[in-house]
Formats: sequence, structure tokens, C-alpha cells
Amino acid sequence: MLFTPTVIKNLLKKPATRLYPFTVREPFPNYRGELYIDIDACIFCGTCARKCPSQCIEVDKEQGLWSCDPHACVYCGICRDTCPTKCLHMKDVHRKPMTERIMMVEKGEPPKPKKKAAEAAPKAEAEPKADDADKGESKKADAKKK
Amino acid sequence: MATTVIPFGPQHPVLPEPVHLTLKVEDEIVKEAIPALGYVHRGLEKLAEIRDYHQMIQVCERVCGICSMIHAVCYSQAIEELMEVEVPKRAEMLRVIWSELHRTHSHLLWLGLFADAFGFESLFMQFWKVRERIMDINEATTGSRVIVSVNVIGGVRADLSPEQIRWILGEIDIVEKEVRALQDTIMNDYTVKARTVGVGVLSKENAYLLGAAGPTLRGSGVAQDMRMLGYGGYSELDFEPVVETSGDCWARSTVRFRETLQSIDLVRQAIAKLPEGELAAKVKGNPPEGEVYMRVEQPRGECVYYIKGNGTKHLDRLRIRTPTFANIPPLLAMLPGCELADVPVIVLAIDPCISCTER
Amino acid sequence: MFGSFIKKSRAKSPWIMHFDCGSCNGCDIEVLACLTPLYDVERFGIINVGNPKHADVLLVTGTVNHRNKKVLKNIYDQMPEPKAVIAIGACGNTGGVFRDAYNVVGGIDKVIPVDVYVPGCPAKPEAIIDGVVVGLGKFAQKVEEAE
Amino acid sequence: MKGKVINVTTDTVVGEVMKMKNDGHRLVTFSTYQVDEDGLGILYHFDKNLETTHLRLTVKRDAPIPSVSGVYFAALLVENEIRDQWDVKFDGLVLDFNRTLYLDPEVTQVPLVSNVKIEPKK
Amino acid sequence: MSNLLFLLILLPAVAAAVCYFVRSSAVRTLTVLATGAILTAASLALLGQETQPLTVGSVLGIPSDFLIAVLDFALLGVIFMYGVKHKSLLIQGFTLAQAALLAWFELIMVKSAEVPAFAVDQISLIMVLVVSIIGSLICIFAIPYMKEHEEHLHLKKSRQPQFFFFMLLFLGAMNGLVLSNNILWLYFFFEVTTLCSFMLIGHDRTEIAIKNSVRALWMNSLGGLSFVIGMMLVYSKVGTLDISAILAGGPQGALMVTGVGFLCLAGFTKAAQVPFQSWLLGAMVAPTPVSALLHSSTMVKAGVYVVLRFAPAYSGTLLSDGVAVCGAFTFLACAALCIGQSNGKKILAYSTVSNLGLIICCAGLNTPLAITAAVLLILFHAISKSLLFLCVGTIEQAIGSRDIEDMRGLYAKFPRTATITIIGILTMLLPPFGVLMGKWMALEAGAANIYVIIMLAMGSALTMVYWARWGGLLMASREAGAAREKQAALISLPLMTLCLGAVVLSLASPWIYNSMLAPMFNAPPFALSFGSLNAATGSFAVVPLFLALGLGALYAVKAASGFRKVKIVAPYLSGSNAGEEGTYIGPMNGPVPFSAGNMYLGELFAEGKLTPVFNALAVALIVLMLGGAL
Amino acid sequence: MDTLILVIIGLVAGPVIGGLVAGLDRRVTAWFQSRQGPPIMQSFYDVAKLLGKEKMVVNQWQILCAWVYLIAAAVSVGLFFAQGDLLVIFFVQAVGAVFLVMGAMSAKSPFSQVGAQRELMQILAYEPVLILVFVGIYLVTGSFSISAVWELEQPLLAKMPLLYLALGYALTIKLRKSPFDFSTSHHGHQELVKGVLTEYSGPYLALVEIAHWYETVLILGLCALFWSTNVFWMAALLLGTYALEILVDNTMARMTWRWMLKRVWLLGMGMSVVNLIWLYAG
Ligand code: SF4
Ligand code: SF4
Ligand code: SF4
Ligand code: SF4
Ligand code: SF4
Ligand code: SF4
Ligand code: SF4
Ligand code: SF4
Repeated sequence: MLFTPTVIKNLLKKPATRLYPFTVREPFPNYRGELYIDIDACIFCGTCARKCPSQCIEVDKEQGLWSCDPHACVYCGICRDTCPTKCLHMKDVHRKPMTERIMMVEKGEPPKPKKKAAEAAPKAEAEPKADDADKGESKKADAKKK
Repeated sequence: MATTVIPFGPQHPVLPEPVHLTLKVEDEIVKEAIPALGYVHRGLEKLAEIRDYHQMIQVCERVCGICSMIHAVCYSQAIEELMEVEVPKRAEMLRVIWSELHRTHSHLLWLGLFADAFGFESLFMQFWKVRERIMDINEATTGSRVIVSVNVIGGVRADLSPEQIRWILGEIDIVEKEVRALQDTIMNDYTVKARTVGVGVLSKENAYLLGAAGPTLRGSGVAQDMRMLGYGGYSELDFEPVVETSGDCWARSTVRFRETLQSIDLVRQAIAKLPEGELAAKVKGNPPEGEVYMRVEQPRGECVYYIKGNGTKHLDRLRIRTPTFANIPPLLAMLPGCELADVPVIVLAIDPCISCTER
Repeated sequence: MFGSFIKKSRAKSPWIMHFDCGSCNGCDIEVLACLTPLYDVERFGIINVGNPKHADVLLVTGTVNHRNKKVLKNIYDQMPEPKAVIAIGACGNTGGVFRDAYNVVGGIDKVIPVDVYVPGCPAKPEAIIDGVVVGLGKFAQKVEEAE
Repeated sequence: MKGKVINVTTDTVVGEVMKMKNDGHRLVTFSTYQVDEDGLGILYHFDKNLETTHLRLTVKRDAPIPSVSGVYFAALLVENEIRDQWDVKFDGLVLDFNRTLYLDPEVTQVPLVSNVKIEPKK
Repeated sequence: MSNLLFLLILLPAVAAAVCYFVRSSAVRTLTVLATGAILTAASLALLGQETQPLTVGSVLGIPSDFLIAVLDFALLGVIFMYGVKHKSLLIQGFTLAQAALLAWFELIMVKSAEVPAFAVDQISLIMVLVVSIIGSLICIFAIPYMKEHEEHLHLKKSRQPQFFFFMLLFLGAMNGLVLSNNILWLYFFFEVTTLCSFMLIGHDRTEIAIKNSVRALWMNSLGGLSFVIGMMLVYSKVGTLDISAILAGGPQGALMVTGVGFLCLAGFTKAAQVPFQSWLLGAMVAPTPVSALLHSSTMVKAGVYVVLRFAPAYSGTLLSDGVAVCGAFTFLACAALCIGQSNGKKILAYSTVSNLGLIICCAGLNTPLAITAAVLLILFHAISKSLLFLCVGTIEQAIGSRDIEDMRGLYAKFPRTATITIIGILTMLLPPFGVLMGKWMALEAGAANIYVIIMLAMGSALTMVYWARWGGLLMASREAGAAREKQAALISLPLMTLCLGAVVLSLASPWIYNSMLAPMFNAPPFALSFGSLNAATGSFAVVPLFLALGLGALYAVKAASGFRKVKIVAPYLSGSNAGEEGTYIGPMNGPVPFSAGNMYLGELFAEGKLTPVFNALAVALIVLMLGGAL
Repeated sequence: MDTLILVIIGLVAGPVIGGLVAGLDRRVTAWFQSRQGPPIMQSFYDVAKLLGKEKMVVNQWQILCAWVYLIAAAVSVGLFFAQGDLLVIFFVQAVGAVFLVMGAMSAKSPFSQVGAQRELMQILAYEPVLILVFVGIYLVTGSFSISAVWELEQPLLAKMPLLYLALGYALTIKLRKSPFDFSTSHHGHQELVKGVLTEYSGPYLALVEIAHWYETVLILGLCALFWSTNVFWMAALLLGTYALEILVDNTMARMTWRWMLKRVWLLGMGMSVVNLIWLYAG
């Protein structure tokens, strides 16, 4: 019964319960939540894909496609930290649950084959634009909606 | 004839992790306990062959999500020793701070689960309530509550600002006060003592010979704490291993309770001695050929990493021996003869983490 | 009238069962944290029962491996209808960082149908609460469809 | 690698381990690594007052390895683990899980050795 | 009436002789069946008779009292012979002492006028019904049972003639015992049951059977000795052999009450009260019908009958309290010993002794309420307990074990037997059935005595435990389409009759009380209304309870019988179920079968440790009891 | 006729009161633990939901036993309201307890088997105490009937304080509260999973739950008898007693049945006997 003072104190004080989801407290600014990409800034270098410990990012430089499996992502932020153009960001809230598996697919403008770039990634071919744009957009919309 | 065979696990409410014990009991006295493992085995040591040595940090953190930080520290230190990287002093001290915060949250978590094991639900709630402050510190300073991902080879990825430090000091003061308020209950309450004193006794010799680790070993009177090796920033801090001598579940819980307070104190010391400087050293190239054997103290005890490099970015062999792995033989020795109702108490008293046992 | 009370009660009394299917504990302890004072899911009538026969919602954390997949299937089969499954964390969704390891089968949906995926590594308690809320919506929908 | 390393053979390993025990060492664990195609290296790690000692044993995987679980009961788990992961046999293992400690029949490869199939169960 | 009495007493003896001398199994079967039918009819007929004392003049020209005296000595002689044969000094000593005292008593002390040999009253009527009907059913059950029993033993020469000889003789002796009005006649029949029980316990002639039968014999000889002493003491004061006269006089001074005390002690030995329980336990080696006969309806009931019969002779004395405390102690002690048992027959044995203790306790409490409780307990205990003995016998022959752990899940294979056993168990421990009603009355009667009530309260809880777990473990799943259980007609008949009897008579208990028990008392303890027994101290709503619980149970049975529409799932085994029900995948990936055992509280209720303690306490209590009489 | 009306009131009010008490109990427990807790109506939601679940059993005995448990509990409450005989009420209640145990034993599950055994140990512990409490009431009122209690001038509590304390043991055991919640516990974190209730599921679990409500009402009714002279004090006594129950539940570890047997038999019986001696003497 030595626990009695503690329970009495608890009884007299307001419950410690945070009333989530009715009241949502201010998130911590550093929190590594939902990963998203500013696709326009991406240069499709593939660093994120190579560094990702979960190997859940795929970058198709030729088509200008960047995709990530948010279900396999471990929210470590390595990709964000190593992206040379800082185009990957993480929200300070978690990604919302989903009733279906989704794939984040973003379609951007593949970089023009420059000479410098060509050294690193040989023979990047010019690509007819926006063939799959619609599909990519709709999936993106789907992903964001949830 | 009146033997009851109880399949204790793999899915069992007092074992949040899947592990199995076949218990043979008579009049609820355990006569025999045979374990079955493998429900959590993933084979992650083998992942070192397909992930590079940087990525393996994130994998090693997930050997166990409770002391993730300390796994990452152990792995990083091993690679740093292999590659002869000099870690900046500030990074070492920051590692200590987060490690000790992890130990605090792990012990508070354990104390709660332990209370739950003997059916003291309110005490469980109270410990976990206190623990949330530590989780908030983790989240605010590293970006994640449990698996904090702040280690990199050569140092750390996050820093503490002066405001954060002030806030942390305030928070851990509150935590310490609230934890101390529970001391009487966990150590002296009649019903708690009735369920823990003299239960699952492990003598000093047995603990040593059976290879027990961590609080299980220290609860039996062996003063062994890997932090005394002085790795990382620990060489500059002032502390003694926490030891109890009765070797029963009460001793183990008391060791952990006192270590919680010790960890809070270590956080304070580390913050006081936090030097200015770089966060991470530059690391170039791949781990060379060679072997390294690294030991650190996790909340559950001594954790051992053995790494064999081969000059590529993939490791030749990564071998992890976690404390629970070491504590299972003592557990098997403690169970026969106890009451069925004491099984959860004794099992919890080694603070089992099956995830890291099986990897 | 009683029928509609039952229907209403379904959403107000989701008893959960947590099965750790080879998780690293990161997600597990967050599930447990949901029960504790700061999150207190009992507000929604949620009780963590340890027994599939009493459960409405199965929360699964961790990767499926060859040994625990049988257990997972077994537990799922022992739950009475209507029931829902929530896969928690990267591991439960897909196998997470471990999905390439030799003893890993993959996500929960390789073995049993999953109603809600809660991403994260680990998923925060808030995310788990969100997941249960979404799961209840799905639950009601499934019951409607069955009728 | 820090600590003293002593090389042992299958003939001397049990005796050496016994000697360590008599000297008051605590068995920490074993580590294993691949030596060549069918060679296996085992390191027995010991600890005494935070000082580490390693015994190094190199064996072929097809010959049985003497078990030290009779000397240190604690070796039981790690020997079973090695048995699972490398498909080797231990002579005199106290409780032999017979390669079921971690593995199910579905896993057909010997985990830590590339391209070796597990023999089907009798 | 006299014809009926002779039928009840002599017919079994004659039938016994037929069984013994005509060694044909068909004749035997017929004889037993016919005797059973006639006894049943005769006992029922007795119900409708005017009751008055009956004098037996002479048989074949010999004065009957003289005949009985001769037979007495002949019996003692036979018992002494067996004492010599089995080298038991105790038996020899007790019989010699008995013979000497008896000779002195009959030759020197008794200067009797003619005393009516028989008398019928409410208690003896109920006893006759119990003995004749239940006893007959048990004998009928024994026909197929013994056939199979001998097949198991591979006997060359059937020993069933002796067996049925003693079984039937026993019935006659019991009827004689309960109808006797002359104390010397009572003593004679008392001794006949001793001899019969000895023969029946040792029937199988195994070493252990002989050892146990000898133990039974010496203990009962001690009882006989005590009876003789009691008889002499009582006679020395009241000067008559007429029991009704003795009772009418009530307690008359210390010497006489001490004499009654010795009679009670004799009853204790026969009713196997602690410390004499060991003979009854040992008797369990006998074939099950013997156990059923001896321990439910006859032998042991003779013991409690004696104590109950003489209750008016010690009412209001310290002896009465002593008897109550001794009985309550036996109730508690044997219930405690029973907790530790897994042998089905031993459970029944201890529970029998325990219940007899309760009845004796009621006799000692000696209020109308308590006497009512005692009589009802005798009746309902006999029905339920004989049913259970027969069930265990049936089960033993089916599964080859009498250990209740082996009976786990019996329903899966033997649904009929299991269901009957479960019902039998329920009638032993739950309302609205008769045994519980008796217990209820006993508790209400005992509430006035603190020692008694504490022991009864604890004993009652222990009783609940050992019955409930036995009942529970019989239940199990039964696979659809499993083979039907076959039961021989002569097994079924007694089982079903007893089972039905236990239920129907419980329902009828208010009327049984009203017609048979209430007339016994000047101030009947209960008034009857709406099928409830009402008293100032409390009421038992028999019929309303039967309606509420019975209809409820029927509804439950109906709900349960619709189980095929419900999803059947395997039990929860921590998620590791293997294919077969109850089997799980355990260590090394192999299947581990289900196994469960009851808790027997070994450290608290160890038979070996407790028995000496209880025996010592009981001896002390008996000494106190007899001392209290002085 | 009056009796019949009372019985019907009892049968209807039983589960309502029992459910509300259970809901309040959970709420207050939550406050003790610094949580917000579920709505007061939660128990009703739970049971309604269970009733709407798929029917699933291991075998037909469970259906039978669950129903009989409920019926016996209801009948015992009915008898209580009919001012019946305390011992009979108790024995009828025991019918339910026995069937619950037997139903649990019918399944090939070690958890429900061991739970059933522990339930029996609980019966073993509280039954003598309860009988002695009734004997105490008998000694004070001269009858085992409840109706006699209402005729008292002075509350029972004044004459049987120790017996009331002993009754507290029985109450705690019956309510399945710490330290005696080992045959099954409210939170499923127990070595026996849900113990005796492990194999009951869906609608059958709901029946068991409703029966448990009846039992709660019965045992609270029993407590109420101890201050039969004044409605206000009766309410205060009940509130105080139940609050103390919740406090005990929240400040104690779960103990083992061995501990319980020794404790209740020595202390509970001891207190009862002392009180009884006093009553016999007085
Ligand atoms: S890779 Fe960099 S440049 Fe390209 S879209 Fe992403 S952020 Fe922008
Ligand atoms: S420049 Fe090359 S290495 Fe750098 S980000 Fe682009 S593709 Fe990657
Ligand atoms: S956050 Fe980590 S796991 Fe997720 S995509 Fe980026 S690198 Fe991969
Ligand atoms: S959290 Fe998910 S995506 Fe990220 S590493 Fe883990 S498993 Fe992969
Ligand atoms: S690292 Fe950044 S820039 Fe490169 S592919 Fe990834 S997101 Fe695009
Ligand atoms: S088992 Fe121990 S070392 Fe492993 S993750 Fe868990 S707490 Fe950490
Ligand atoms: S280690 Fe502790 S917290 Fe983690 S799963 Fe196991 S019991 Fe739960
Ligand atoms: S998702 Fe992440 S935290 Fe959760 S179990 Fe998997 S590795 Fe651990």
C-alpha cells in the first residue's frame, strides 16, 4: 500500500492524458516525419537511392522518375542529409496511416545531358517529356491525400 | 500424473515478444522449462554482405529498438577502431548523453513491465508516464522517440543547443523527482517484496559461470559494468557499478532502479563536461582487413560486436552478441522449482529482449 | 434498436490484441505506450487483450519470418468476425530494413489480409492511434458490406 | 583486435576452455567467420576483470567440433546457433536443437555459407 | 406387515443361498433380478402400512431370542477363526472379549421379558427403502460387472456364487438391522454386516485385498466390542432390551449416557469415522459394486443409523455435543484428505466418510432440523453416491483406470457414461438437489454451535473443490460422427434409474419431508408452501428453484445442442497450435500434446502427513466425547 | 406478489447497476493512474459488441456452462431481492461458479485449465468466510433470511465489524481485484492470459460478463445489509467499501493463490471466528 500517496496525487491532479487526436500538441521541429520531395529541384543523381539504408528509393534518371516506398522507409533522414540539392524534406508530423499500400512516384524533368554529368553517369539519354506524367501525378495526389 | 504442460508463448500477453517456453508444472510448481527460439530471427548479420558499412548503422540500431542508440555506438566504435578514426570529444560526450537517456528510458520501461509482470498495473502506468519525458527529450533533440539515428561513423549527426541543454536539465530534474517518489513502492512495498524477494535466486558463482550479463550479473553481486572500460566519454565521468548481493528478482529490480538514477546523474555530468568542437570526423575509404572486438554496456548488460573487415565497403563478418543471449542460460537455471505465477517475474527480471537475442 | 446499439458499440469498444511478429521492439513499445497515461487509448474503449478469441483488432508489428508466420495465421484464424488487422511500422508493412535478410518473408500482408498500414520506424503512438481510428472506419465498412 | 589470442585445435580446445574456467574466466561468447570455401574460424571470447582473452579455432565444416557446453553450460545457445548458421556438428552438445533453434525447413540455404543447401530433414 | 418384514429380511438370505448353491449364471441372474424386484415392491408396500412393534415368537420351535443368541456366538466363532487364519491378534482379542462379555450379559445380566423384535418407524422406513431399492440396483449392476471383472482376472473357476451370496445376505442383514427393536437383534445383524463386509472386501483374494479385509475386520470387531459394552451399560441402567423403550426414556444419568456413547463409538467404527477411516479406504480394493453397496447404502449407513437411532437417548447431553463435534471433524478432515486424491474411488471413499461425518454431526446436534437433515442426507447421499460408484466402475471397465486424471475428456469417447457421471456429481454438490439441501439444513442447524459451524464451513468449501474439478475434467469436445457408446442394459438400468431418482426425488423432497419426516416431530422444523420448505431460520424454495434453475438449464442445454451451427475452433495455445486439437508446436519444431493436471495441493493436504495428525485429533475428540458423557 | 415484483426489479436492475459500477470502476481506476479513462457506459458497449460477434466455441459445454453461469447468477440476485435465505442464495451463486469452472475445464487449453483450478482455490478461500458471515447474521437476527435483517434496530456493522472486514476478502476475490486477480484479471497481462475466461469468446463472454455484473450486485447487496437501518449510511458504506476496493486494486501487486489461501484462511477466518465468539458470548 506504499503506492497510495502516488495514486491519491494522481486522483487529485488532472489526468496526464494528451487528448490526441482531438487536441494535437505542437510538434517538435526536428521530428523526422513524412518524407517528401521537391521534385523540381531533384537532379536525379541517385545519391539518396544509394545511401538509403532501407533501399527503398529508386531513381530513374532517364525518365526523370523518383520513387520511394513509404512503407519500407525507416525515416532515418539519410537521404535528406545527403541529397546534394537538398530537395528532400521531412515534415515534422508522421505519415498518416493508409488502407492500401502506395508507392510515392514523382515525375520531374530529367537533367539535360551535360558534359560534366556525363562523366559520372554515362550516356544519359534525352527523354521525351511527360509520357507518364499523368500517372505519376495521380499517384502523387493519392499519396498526399491520405 | 498431474502434470500440466503450458505453452508459454510465442504469442503471450506477458511476453510482448515471441519466444516460447514449454513449462511442465505440477501444482503450479515448474518442474521443467524448455525454450524455443527463432520467432524473431531475421538473419540481419548477413545483411552486412549487401549493405555498406554506413548503412549498417541503421540496421544495427534495429537489432533492438529499445537500446538502439547503444547498438549504434558500439557498431560505430568498432568501425572507428578498425579504421583508426579519431572521434571528436564533443561527439563522444553527446553519445554518452543519448546513451544514458536511452538507459533511463529502457530501465523505466522495464520497471513498468516488471510491475505488470506481478500484476501491479498502476505502477506500470506510473513508470511509463514518467518515461514519456525522456521520450520527449529524445524526440526534440534527435527527431525520433525511440530509434534516434544520430550516429554516423566518426561522430554524431545532431547537436544540442544551449536552450535544449537547459530544458533537458529541467526535465531530468523532474524525472528524478518522480522516479525517487516510486522508490519506496518498488523496493519496500509488502506485496511487491512478496513477489520478488527470494524469487529466482541466482548465486554469485552461478551468475558468473552461466555467463550472466548486466543487472542480472550485478544483482548477484558481481561488480561488472562495461562502462568501466572507459570507452567514449565515460573515462571522464565519475561513477561506480551498481551492485546488489541477494541475487533475486528484487535485487535485479533494485539494481535497475538505482541505475536509472545513476544514468540521470551521468547525463548531468556529461552535460557539464560537454566540450565544444566538431560533431563528426571525416571518414574516407573502406574498413581495412582486420578484426575488431568491441564491448559496451547496454541497459541489459554487456553487448559484444565482432567485426571482420576485408577492405571493401561491405564487411566480411558482423557478429553481435547481445546481453539477453547471455542471460538465457541463467534464466533456464532459475526457472525449475519456481511457481507458475513467478515465471513472468523471473523472465522479466533478466529484461529479455528477444529481438536482439535472435537478430 | 438493440441492433443499432450493437453497431454503435462496435466502434466504441475495439479490443485490440498486439502480436509482435519479430519486431525490433521499437514499434512494440510504442504500441504499449499507447496504453499508458499520456496516450490512454482506453478513452476509446480500447483494451489490450492478450487473447485472439477476445480481440477485434489485431495490431501486428515486425517482420514475418518462417517460424512466426504460422503463429500469425493461427492467431488471425482464432479471432471471431468481424475483425481488422493493422500492420504497424516499416517492418509490418513490408519487412522494413530487414526485408532482404534470409529468414524474412516480408510484410504482414504476405500472410493475412491487412486493413490498415501504419508507416514509420517506429510508428509514433499518435500514428498508431490514427491507425486504429482508420481501422474502425474500415471495420464499420466491412460489417456494412457483409450485411 | 584487443586482448590476447591463443590458437587451439580440436584436440586441445576443451582442455584449454577448462583451463580458462579454472582460472576464473567468464565465457562471453563465440564469434565465427568464414576462413575459406569450407573452413570455419571460431573465436572463444573470455573475460576476467574486463581483460579479454580469445581462443582461436579453425576447423573444416564437415568434421564435428568438440562441444564445450559440458564445461560452460552457457555455450549451449551459441553452439546451437553456430550449428544453425554454418551447418556444423558439435560433439557432446548438452541440448541439441538439431538445427531448429532459428531455422525452419523453408530456409534451404545454410545462412552464413554461400550456395550450400540445407539437407532435407529426415 | 409381518409378512413384508420377513420378506425383506429372509428373502435376501434365501436368494443368497440359491446363488451360492445353484452355480448357474442364468439362475443367478434371474434370482438377483427377482429379489431386487420383490425387495423394491416390498419396501414400497411397507410405506403404506400401519407401523407397530412386532414380536417374533419362535422359529421352528426354537425361541427366536435363543436362536439369535446361538447365532451370535456362532458368528463370533467364525470371526475368531478368521482372526486365527490371518494371524490377527487384534481380531482374536476383540472377539474373545466380545464373546466373554456377551456371555456374561446374556446369561447373567439379562432377565428379560419378551421384547418386540422388530419395529418400524420413519427412520427405519427410509433406511429400508434405501437398502432395498438402491441395494438391489447395485446387485443388478453387479451381474454384468462381475462377468467382465472375472474376464479381466482370467479366473478358472467363477467365484460369483460366493460374491452374490454375500451381497444378497448383506441386504437382508441391513434390513434386519434397521428394523430391529431388540437391541440384541440389532447387535446380531450388526455383526452379520461385519462378517459380510469382510468377505466381500477380501473377495479378490489378492494380497492387498486380504490385508485390507483383515484391517476392516479388526476395526469392526472393535466396534462390536464397543457395542457390547454400550449395551451392557445401558441395560444396567434402564433394564430393558427394547430400543423404543430406551429412547422414550431419554438420557438417564451418566452411566447410561456413557453406554450410549459406546454404542455411538460402535457406530463410528462402522461408519468409518476418523480415526477408523482406513478400513473404508482399504475396502476400495474390492470390486466396485461392493464399494457401492458398502459405502453408499448399507454398511456405513448401519453405523450412522445406530448413532441416529440412539439420538434421543443422549439429546441435550454433553455426549450429544461430542458426537456433533466428532462428526463435524470427520466431515472436515476427510474433505481435506480428499482434496489431495486423484484416485476416483478414493475420492468417493473420502467423500463418503466426510458425508457420514456430516450426518453424524447432525445426529449430535439433535434438533428436529438436524435430524431431518440427517435423514435426508442418508437418503440422497445413498442415491448419488451409489450412482457415482457405479459410474466409476463403468468407467474403470471402459478405460482401465480409476484415476480421475485418466478420465480427462471422457465425454469424447463415452458421452453417456460421462454425462451421467457429471449429473451424479452435480447432484452431490449443487442446489436444488437433495444432498445440498441436506447440507444446507445441517449448516443452519449447526450455526448454533461455533465449533461445528467452523468445521462445516471449511469442509463445505473443500467439498465444492474436489467435486467441481472432477465434473469439469470429464467434459470435452466430441468429434462429429464419433462412434456411439454402447452400454449393456443391466448397466444402463441402474445408472439411469439412480440418475433419474436423484433428480426426481430431489424435486419431490418437500413432499417426502411432509409425508415421511414431519410426522416424526412434535414441532416439525419446516412448513410447506409453494413447494418451499419454510422455517423461522430460513427457507429453501425447492420447487421455485427447480423451476428457475431447471428451466434455465434446459434452455442452456438447448442452446448448447445447437452447437453445430456455431464455429468450432481449436483452443488457444499461445498461437502455436498444431494440427490436432490441443497439440502445439513446441521446442525443436516438434509437436507437443496437450496435458493438464488438477492441483492437488500436495504441500497442504498431503495424505501421508495429515492422516496421523487427524487420527490423533480424532482420538482425542472421541475420548473427550466419552468423557463428556460421564 | 410483492416478492415477485421485487424479483423482477432485481433481475432488471442487476445488470444495469453492475454495468454502471464496472464502468465507474474503470473510470476511477484510470484517474488513479493519471489517465482519462473510458466512458462510464463502456461496459455496456463492450457487452453489446461481444453479443454482436461471431459465435465461436471449443465445444458445446462452454455454451451450456456460460448460460448456466448467467442463469444461476441471475437467480441468486432474484432470490436476494425476494429476501430469501442467505445460504441458499450463496449456494445458488455457487452453481454458477462451479459451471464457469467446469466450462473452462472442458477445453484442451492449459490456460483455462489452470485458471479453472485457481478459480477453485478462490472458492476454497472465500466460501468458509462467507458462510461464517451468514452465521454471524444468523446469530444477530436469529434467522438466515434477509427479511430478518430489515427488522434490526441497530446496523449489523456494529455487531460484526470483523466479519465485515473478512467479507472484504471475499468481496475482493469475487470482484477479481488485485491482489486476488489470478484466476483471470481485468487486464490480459497475466501468465494465464485470461485464465478461466480464456476460451469463452464473443456472445458467451458477454454472458459471463453479465453474470459477473449480477455477482457484483449480489455481493454489494450483501455489504448493504450491514447498514440496513439507514439508507444514507448504507450508501456511504457501499461507496466507501468500493472506493477502498479500487484503492487496494491499484496499490497492490497480484499475489499467488498459495498466499491467498494462507492469508484468507488464517486472517479472514481468524477475524470471523473472533467476531463469532463475541457474538456467541454476547
Ligand atoms: S533531386 Fe534535387 S534537384 Fe532534383 S528534384 Fe530532387 S531536390 Fe530537386
Ligand atoms: S552529381 Fe553525381 S554524385 Fe552528385 S548528386 Fe548528382 S549524380 Fe549524384
Ligand atoms: S529516410 Fe532513410 S529510409 Fe527513408 S528513404 Fe530516406 S534514407 Fe531511406
Ligand atoms: S523504417 Fe522501413 S523503410 Fe526505413 S529502413 Fe526500416 S524498414 Fe526500411
Ligand atoms: S539525392 Fe536528392 S537529388 Fe539525388 S536523386 Fe535523391 S532526391 Fe534527387
Ligand atoms: S536486447 Fe538488449 S541490446 Fe538488444 S536491442 Fe534489446 S535492449 Fe538492446
Ligand atoms: S523487451 Fe520488453 S518491451 Fe520489448 S518486447 Fe520484450 S517485453 Fe516488451
Ligand atoms: S518498423 Fe522499425 S521500429 Fe518498428 S519493428 Fe521494424 S525496425 Fe523496429
